[in-house]
Parts: sequence; structure tokens; C-alpha cells
Amino acid sequence: MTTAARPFTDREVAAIRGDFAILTRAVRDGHPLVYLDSGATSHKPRAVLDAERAFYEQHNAAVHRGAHLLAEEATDAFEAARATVAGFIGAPDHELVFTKNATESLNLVAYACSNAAPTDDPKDPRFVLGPGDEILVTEMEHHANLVPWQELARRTGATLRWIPLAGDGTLDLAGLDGLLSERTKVFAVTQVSNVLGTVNPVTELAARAHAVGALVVVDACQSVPHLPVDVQTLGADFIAFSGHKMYGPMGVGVLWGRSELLEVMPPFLTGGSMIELVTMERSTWAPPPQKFEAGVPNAAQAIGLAAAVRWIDEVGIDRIHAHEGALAERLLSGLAERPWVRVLGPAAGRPRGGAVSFVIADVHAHDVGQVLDDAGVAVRVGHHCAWPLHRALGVPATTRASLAAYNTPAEIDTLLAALDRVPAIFGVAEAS
Amino acid sequence: MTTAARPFTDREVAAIRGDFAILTRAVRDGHPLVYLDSGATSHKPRAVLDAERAFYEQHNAAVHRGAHLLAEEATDAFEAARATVAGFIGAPDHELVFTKNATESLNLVAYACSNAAPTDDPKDPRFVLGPGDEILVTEMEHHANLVPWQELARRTGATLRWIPLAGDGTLDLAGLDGLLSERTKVFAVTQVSNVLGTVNPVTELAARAHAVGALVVVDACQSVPHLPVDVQTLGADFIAFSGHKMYGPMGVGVLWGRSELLEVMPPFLTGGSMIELVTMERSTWAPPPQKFEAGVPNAAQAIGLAAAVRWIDEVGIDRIHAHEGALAERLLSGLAERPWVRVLGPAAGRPRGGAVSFVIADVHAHDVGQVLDDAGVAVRVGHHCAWPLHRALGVPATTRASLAAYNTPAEIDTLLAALDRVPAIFGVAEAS
Amino acid sequence: MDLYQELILDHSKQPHHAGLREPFDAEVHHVNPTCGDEVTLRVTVDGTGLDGIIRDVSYDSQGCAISVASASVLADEVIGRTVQEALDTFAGMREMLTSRGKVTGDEERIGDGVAFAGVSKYPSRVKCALLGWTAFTDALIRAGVDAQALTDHTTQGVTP
Amino acid sequence: MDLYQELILDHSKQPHHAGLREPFDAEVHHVNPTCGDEVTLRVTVDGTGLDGIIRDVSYDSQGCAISVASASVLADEVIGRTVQEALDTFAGMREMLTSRGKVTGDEERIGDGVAFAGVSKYPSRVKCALLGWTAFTDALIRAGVDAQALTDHTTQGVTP
Ligand SMILES: Cc1ncc(COP(=O)(O)O)c(C=O)c1O
Ligand SMILES: Cc1ncc(COP(=O)(O)O)c(C=O)c1O
Ligand code: FES
Ligand code: FES
Repeated sequence: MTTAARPFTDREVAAIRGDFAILTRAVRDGHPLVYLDSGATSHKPRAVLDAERAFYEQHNAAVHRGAHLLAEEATDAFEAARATVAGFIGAPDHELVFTKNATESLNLVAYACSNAAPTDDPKDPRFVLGPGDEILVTEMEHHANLVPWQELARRTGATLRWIPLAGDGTLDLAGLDGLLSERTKVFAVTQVSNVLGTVNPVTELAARAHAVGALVVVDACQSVPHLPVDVQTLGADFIAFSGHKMYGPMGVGVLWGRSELLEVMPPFLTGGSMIELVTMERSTWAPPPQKFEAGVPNAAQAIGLAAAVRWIDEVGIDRIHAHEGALAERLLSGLAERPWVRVLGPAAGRPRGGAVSFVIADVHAHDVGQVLDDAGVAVRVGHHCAWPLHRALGVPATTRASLAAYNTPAEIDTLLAALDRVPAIFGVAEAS
Repeated sequence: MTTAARPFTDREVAAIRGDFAILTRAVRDGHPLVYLDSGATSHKPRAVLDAERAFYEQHNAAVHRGAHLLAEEATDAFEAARATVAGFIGAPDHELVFTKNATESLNLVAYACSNAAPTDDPKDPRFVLGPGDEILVTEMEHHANLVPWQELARRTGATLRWIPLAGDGTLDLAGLDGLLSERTKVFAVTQVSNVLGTVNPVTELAARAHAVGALVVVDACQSVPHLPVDVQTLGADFIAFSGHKMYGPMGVGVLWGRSELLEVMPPFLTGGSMIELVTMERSTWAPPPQKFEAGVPNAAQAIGLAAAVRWIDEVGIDRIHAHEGALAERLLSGLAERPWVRVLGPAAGRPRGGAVSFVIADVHAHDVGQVLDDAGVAVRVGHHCAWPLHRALGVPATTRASLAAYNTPAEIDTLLAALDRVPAIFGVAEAS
Repeated sequence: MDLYQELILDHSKQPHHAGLREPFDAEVHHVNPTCGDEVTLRVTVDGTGLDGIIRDVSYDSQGCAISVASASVLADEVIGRTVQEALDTFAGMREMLTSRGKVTGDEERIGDGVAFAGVSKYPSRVKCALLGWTAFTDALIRAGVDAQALTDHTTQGVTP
Repeated sequence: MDLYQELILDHSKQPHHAGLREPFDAEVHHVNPTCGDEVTLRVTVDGTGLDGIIRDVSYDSQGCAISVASASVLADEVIGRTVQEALDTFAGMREMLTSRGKVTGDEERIGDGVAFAGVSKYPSRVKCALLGWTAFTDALIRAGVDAQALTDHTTQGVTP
């Protein structure tokens, strides 16, 4: 990443937007769509839809299961997709597991841990949890990186602990020494908050967790689509992300894991394609990544995701990052001019991802969102699957604008102008 | 299903084939593709690809998560897809859970059972397994309906038992009384064998399993695409099938369950969209089907699957069944004329699905498949993810031709003609 | 936008009968899981049949303008009425709200509830307007009103 | 089709050195999980270095024509050779087989192995032709041949 990466010029954004048919849509009485909900799911460029379709129309077959020409072509395309996506995060191919979404990826690791409970086979002790052991998460997590660990704790008798949120929307690391100990078997943390845009110091946190022997699982859903991520330097043992948030199709996610760990980690979903030998009595497993990909794989979606990665590579992830950063600054300074709006999360100028959440006193986020929607502006409202975070912030719900490569400065201005209708409609004092 | 349903006429098949761009492909030195591997995955008609693309280009959004127009449209489309697919199997909408494939559907039930292990909450005893309890499967199962139960047995201490295969490729039910008892908590069986085409008497078996209080899980992967399935009369408690085998996209599967059971069954994957309340300490669950659909759903694929169902409805599932039946008879009688070929599974005239597997003495199935592939004929060779079945049959591998609506009598003849090269190449006595 | 009718905004700013009062026969707590909003609602009802009289409805509503206003209108409409009348109003509200803009609502039947007609065009907000109402019917059951009679009655005339 | 060369068919019908013989220094059992085929293979080797002499290779191969013929050619090519020569042949075979039809194979180096050149155009059959060879190298290690030397040597000149 060159630090000098520039936001896209107007002409460049216009070209980018040309790749997304949906962006020409009119919504609600003819307003042009202003889509500021890419944190929930991004749109998909034509290249991605074309890649999926081409696969179905030319090479469709069950991969890793056939010896005929189509099956060979499909398998080649699927494995090439794996290589492309792996390369994007600096990983070797065989460390990349395709799942259906990040939620499955995180559940995969959590269930693999309970499958490592001591039985007949000796299992790698790093995956074995029991009473007295601890799982450390944070109060900032998306439910997908919280509930699976609550459930792992329930299944194994381990204890769930968490790093609390600080007032400024960062993690309160003051008590970290007391939270990390030899008992900590797993540390799960998000790289970028899906609500606040906070960028967590994952590398530093991972080093501290590794020092006590914990496995480090990073939720990279909101980082991989928005900033360069390199697993070689990140410090994590596993990362999880979803294709649909990074210009890729729905129905495909990724789990990356260090090969040394994937080798010894027990499987999760079992069935076809992930076995080595099967008798009625027992089965043994194929090597990773196949061990974790049971059933006929979602090859079309993996191939679509690879096309998304090529698309990102073409426009440049560093430029996407710079572009979203500039838009976020524009939004933050616009909001700062409106005293009735309170932005949550890191102050302007601090590192942040492309999500900005705010509240308006006495107006519920859903009502704010409805007014914006009425002007064609799509944002997300509610707890954004991060309910404990909202409780810690003392707000029931927030309004979130989240950015992607195709957003423009003019769209930020449309959002701000639509927002200005809110005080009048709901009788909020504009000076408050 | 009218018993008088006719196979497709030549003109009708030609029209059907027109919906599948891939069927015009040339393979291996210009041979027209003869695709007889639909049991592994079927091709997808244009209407399915168009439906997915239209969703992405017009309504793409994260379903059940947003309040803006696109999110509402996407949610409506997704729920309409659920209703369409549910209607196809005679189920009410809320009993239909979207998964990524049948493998996930089956794992879902198996893991839900281990999540029902007695902890703080009282769980429904039907899902609670422990030492002394039994899981009954059959020797005919696909690995996807075997290994998850082996693993459930391992996790809970329950015992796995199985109904053996009879010599004619049906289930040997002679000892069923000894296998079913009050200890049997789960009975898992396939409706149609993916190797032999055997149609199992599921309704009768389910009644016997219910009589001892077992949950009945039916693998409907090879039935739903090929014959009318109505869950109201089938007798099962759960059925699992995959979209990609029934003209739908990859990356989507279905679990159907009786609502009374889905209500009390513990969840499997946890995270966003499947919760009711989340605190750092604990979470509660949304009602089904959401309880079982964690994460941003594979809406595009579900919508594609609904388009596949509409496509099937248009051509008629009863006619597909009749068509495949006629093709299977043509294939079986062609094979019967070749003494060096041995067909496995039910004799001609007995009820069977659209899969025909055979062996040629002294020629390995992969070599047979290669000769066929060389003539453009795509079949599957190997153990077809049913290794124990092959062991029971005493063959290491078989060659399987499996049928779909788009296959023609001429394609069967091409297969037979290509097969006739095998004895010469491998020096097999043709009279043997 | 036709969603935020003056009447809805007024009720949401100054909800009628708000606050939790004693005495009460039953209290329920309902959550809208899609947004996390909550309502605590109490009822006092004389009798257990459809002819029972609803003496009081008091509530604490944490939510959007629609859900707060809906609880307020609910209280206005049902206090002092029979269970049967209240359930009629609920059935009328639900019919209108789930009609996707097709049913405008009958003022005779649902009173100020007609102000919520615009909600039916926004499927994700329908739950907001129904939150108080489902809490209310749940509370009636817990207060001893015959559940079967209640269900039979409220499912009449409802767009499925 | 250029896959089933006469030489491959001959070897598959009458595999050379087939059957499991005594004595042996190591026996391994390898499975091709994609098809379930199996090979049991024994080696007898004098010495532990690259200069060790392979005295015998005996095997029982359950599989397709390609895998049976490959094991047969393997035995022909390596019996009586040094470990170093055998590994050279393996490296050459692997280079050719994984080349997707680009490398035709060097008869000097891999002998009758050149008959398998056509396999490289059928990616799903490459494992068939390599099954015996990976079993063989595994058996060498179990027979005490220095594993590091072996890996270093066989990864030379291999198309990645
Ligand atoms: C009978 C049967 N069950 C289960 C499966 C598993 O389906 P999937 O791989 O799509 O999960 C298959 C196909 O692979 C099958 O044929
Ligand atoms: C930070 C974060 N983690 C996890 C997820 C879960 O992703 P998915 O729903 O695609 O599994 C999301 C998005 O929903 C997210 O933003
Ligand atoms: S947004 Fe929560 S009830 Fe309306
Ligand atoms: S097909 Fe099994 S080794 Fe060739």
C-alpha cells in the first residue's frame, strides 16, 4: 500500500459505477439510489455476475468428484479461484477454506474446538477447551464473532470473558493483562468494527494473546473489503470474511488458517469430499482445505468471488481505502456541523474504516433511516448485529452509513441534505 | 402425479435443451457433450441464471437486516422464494430452512442434537442422545447421511447401527425389528440411492421408526429432483436436499422440518439474524426458520432455486419422472444386451430413480469413464461418496450414468456405443 | 411521506396513558428482535370472556415513533372497551397493516388507527406498529382471558 | 485417445514384479481418496543414503489401468538402481505428469515412464500415475533412507 494512494477522481468513480447496473436504479418516487449500506452487503460488478454465468454456461460440474472434462474444468476453475482469493490476503492456496459466509467460518473454528474434546484419538491440546479454560472476546463484536464463542463456552464448560469498550469507541485495553492468562485458549476480535469503524490494533493484540498460548481468531469482514490485509503480517491464526461484502456473490465466505493449525484442527461439517476413508464404523479425513469443505462446493460463488478480487485488484485496494477515507471525512465534518447529531466511535482523524454511525437525540434510528430512505438514501439502522456494543454505548440503536468504492462525494451531500429534514419532521431543536 | 405421465417427446426435449446453454458445448475433440452426471450436479436453465442476475442488478441487499427499499425488496424476494420451494414439497413456508447444501442440512440436525445435551436449559428429550441411545442409518447412505451421524455418536456416546444392504441393492429389512427399539433416537435414510437408484419404502420405514419414538431424517437429494415428493404424506420429520441437483444454483440447500420440531430444536450455526436477544453473557433465539439461518442469507441462490422450482413446475415433475424412467429402461435394456456389463441395483421393472450404475469385469470404472469421456459422454466413476455401499457390493468402484429432464434417447445410445469400445481397448472377452 | 402523519407524530411525542401503573392483572415484556426495541405493558381487565371490560392499559415503550404512537393509540382505543371490541380493533389494525397498502382501514372499527395506513407500504415497519398490539393480546391471555376465544376472534377477517 | 498407450495396457494386464514378496525393509499402504484405490508396496534397500541400492520393490495394486501400469513401470525402472537414480526418475515423472501436456518426458531419465505423457492432459488421472510413486518414496523413508536428502532431491526440477 502506497501511503500516497489518492481517492478516485470523479471520472474514475463514474467508470467504477458503470460496472454496477443497480446503481442506476430509481427508488421511492424516482429518487436515484444512494446506497450507503455496503457494510451489510456490497453490490457486485458486472465482471462478477459474468464470471458466475460463464461458469454455469460452460463448465458447470461438481468439482473434485468427476473424471470427465467438465468436472476437470470446474475443478481447475474452483482451485484457481482459491489461489486468487488466497493471493489477495497473502496466503498460500492450501490455507484458504471456502465456506458459505463469515458466520460459518467462525462457527467452523468454534465447533472444531468442541470436536477436539478428548475422545479416542489424541487431539491437539490447543483446540481442547474445558472448565477452567477461557475464551476472550470483545464487547465490540458482531454477533457472528460472539454467539459462537458463547456457545463453545456452554458446550465445553469454558468461561467467556471480554475486553470492554472504552468511551471513545475503541477497546479499553487497560485491564488486558488481567484478562489474558495461561487459561486463555481462544482470543477472538474484529479487525474493524462494523458499527463504529474502529480499527483495532490486531497485530499487537495477537502478539499478547500468543504470548499466553491462545489461538487468535480475527473477524476480517469489515477489513478485507476496505483496506489491504496481509495474513503474513497480521499476526492472526485464523481470519474470517464474507464474499458478499467485498463485491462478490452471496453464499460464499472464507476461513483462512495457518496450515500447521488446519492440519491438526478437527473437521466441522462432515460428508462427501472431506473424507479419506469411510467405513460404517468410522471415517478419516482428507487433508486441508478439503477437510473443511464438505459436500459439493459452492464453486460458482467461489469463482465469482475470485472475479471480485480481480476487480478490486484492478481498481486498487489502497485507492479504495483512500477513497472511503475521504468520503468518511466529508461525512464526519458534515455531521459535525449539525449539533443535533452525535457521531459514535473514533474522533475524526483517528484510523477508521468506512462505517460511520450516529444518533439524533429523541429521534429513533429507524425513523431517521425512514426519512433518508424516503429521499433514496439507503443506510442501516438498528443494532447492526452488535447489540452488546450498543448497550455499552447506552443507545438502543444507531443510524449507519457505510461506504464502498462506488460512493461519491455528492452522495454524502445527499445524505446530509436528507438528514436535515429530520429535525423539522420530529420537532427536534436544531441547536440542541 | 398422474400415473399416465408421458416421457417428453423429441420436440419437448429439444425445447427443454434450449434452456441450457452448456448443452451445446463441444468437448474432447469436438464431440457434442452428453451429460449423464446430473446426479452429481444438474445444469441450470437460463431462467435460473436470469433470476439470480436480476436480483443482483435490481434488488441486491442484505435480507432481514435493513429498512430501506432495496432491503425490503430483497427480503420479499427471499421470503417469496422460501414459499415457492416450500410449496414444491407441500410444506408451509416457515418449515423450510435454507442452508448451503444438503450436507449442511444433515449436519444441522446432527449438531442440533448434540447442542441439546442437557445443560442449564431443559431441552426437548427427543433431541438428547447419550450412551445407550442409538442412531440407525443404512449401509446405502451417501457419506453426507452417514458421517454426520458417526460424529454425533462420537460426540454423545450413542451407538451407530445400520440396516444392511441386500444382494439385489435394496435394504435388507429382515432384521429391522432387532435394529429398531426404544433406544433408537434417530433414524436416517435416503429416499433414493444415489448409486443404485433404489427407491426405499420411506413411508413404511418412517412409521416403524416413529413407533419406537425415533426422529426420522430423510435424505431427499436424489428424490426431490426426480419424482414428486410431498412431506405431508412422506412420513419424515426432516428432509434434506440440495439446489444444485435440481436445476438450481450451487451454494443453496434445504432442510425441511416439522414446525413442532423446529420450534424446540436447538440452533446450529449462531450469529446474526438468528437471535432474539444478545447480551455478553447469553443469547436467545429467533423463531424458526430464522433460528437456523445465521448470517446474511444466500438470498440470490435461494431466489435462483425458486426459479428452478418454477422451471420444474412448468415442465412437470411427473413428466420428468416418466422421462427419466423411460431413459433408464432404455439404458438398462441396452446394458442387458452386453454380457460383459453387470448392472448393480434393482432389476429392470422395479421402482428406481434415474441413476444406473454398472461394472465391467477386469476394467476399472475410471478407465471405463475415461473411454466414455473421450467420446464426450460425462458419467461419474468411483464410489460416489457411498464407500460402504460399494464395499457391501464387493466392488471398489462403479460407473454411474444419472439422468435429468434434458437427456435424450439418442444420448443413451451414444453412451452404449462408446461403451462398446471398452472391451477392445482393455482386452475383455465380449462374451464373458 | 405519508408515513409520519401528524397524528402519529403527536402521539409519539406525547404518548397517551404512558407509564406503568398499579394495580394490574398482568404484565408482559415484548421485544422486536429486528431492532431491539422493547415494550412493557400492563392490563387490568374485568372478566375472562369476550365481554370482559378493559379497565386500564399502561405501558413503557422504548422504540421508534411508530411503535410509541401505536401503543398510545392502542391505549386510547381499548381502555373502557370490552375484550371483543378491543380484539376487533386489533384485527382491523392487522388487516390494514399487513395489506401492503391495499386496505386503508375503517375508522369505525380502528379509530385513530387509520393514521397508520401508510405503514403498510413499508413492510419492515409493520412490526413496529404491531409490537404494542401483540403485547396487549399476550397480556390479556396472561390476565386470564380465554385464549381460545381470543385467538378465534382475532384471526377473523385477517388478510393471511 | 493417447492415454491408453499399448505399453500402459500391457503393463496393466501383466504387471511386472507384482505381488508382495519377502523379505522387505518397509511396507506402506496408500489410498487415493478420490477413487478409493489402494496400493500396498514393499521395498528392500541397501543403505540409507542416496547411494543406497534398491534391491526389490513388490506390491499389490488395486486400481485403474494407469495406477497398476505405473506401479509396474516403477518396479521395472527402480529395482537394482540407486536411491538417487530412482528419485531422479520420480522427479522426471512428476514433472511430466503435472505439466498439463507441456513436458513430454525424457526417455533417458524416466524410461518406459514416457508412455504416461498423455496422462498429464487429464488432471484427475495424475494421482493415478503418482499413487505408486508416492507410496514408493514413503516406503524409502520408512526403510530408513534419509528423509531430508530424499525431499531435497525429489523437489529439484519439479514444475511447481
Ligand atoms: C443421496 C445424496 N445425499 C447427499 C448428497 C450431498 O449433497 P451435497 O454435496 O450437495 O451437500 C448427495 C450428492 O452429493 C447425494 O446424492
Ligand atoms: C464485523 C462483521 N462480522 C461478521 C459479519 C457476518 O457476516 P455474514 O453475515 O456474511 O456471515 C458481519 C456482517 O454481517 C460483520 O460486519
Ligand atoms: S424500529 Fe423498533 S419498533 Fe420500530
Ligand atoms: S482411478 Fe483410482 S488410482 Fe486411478
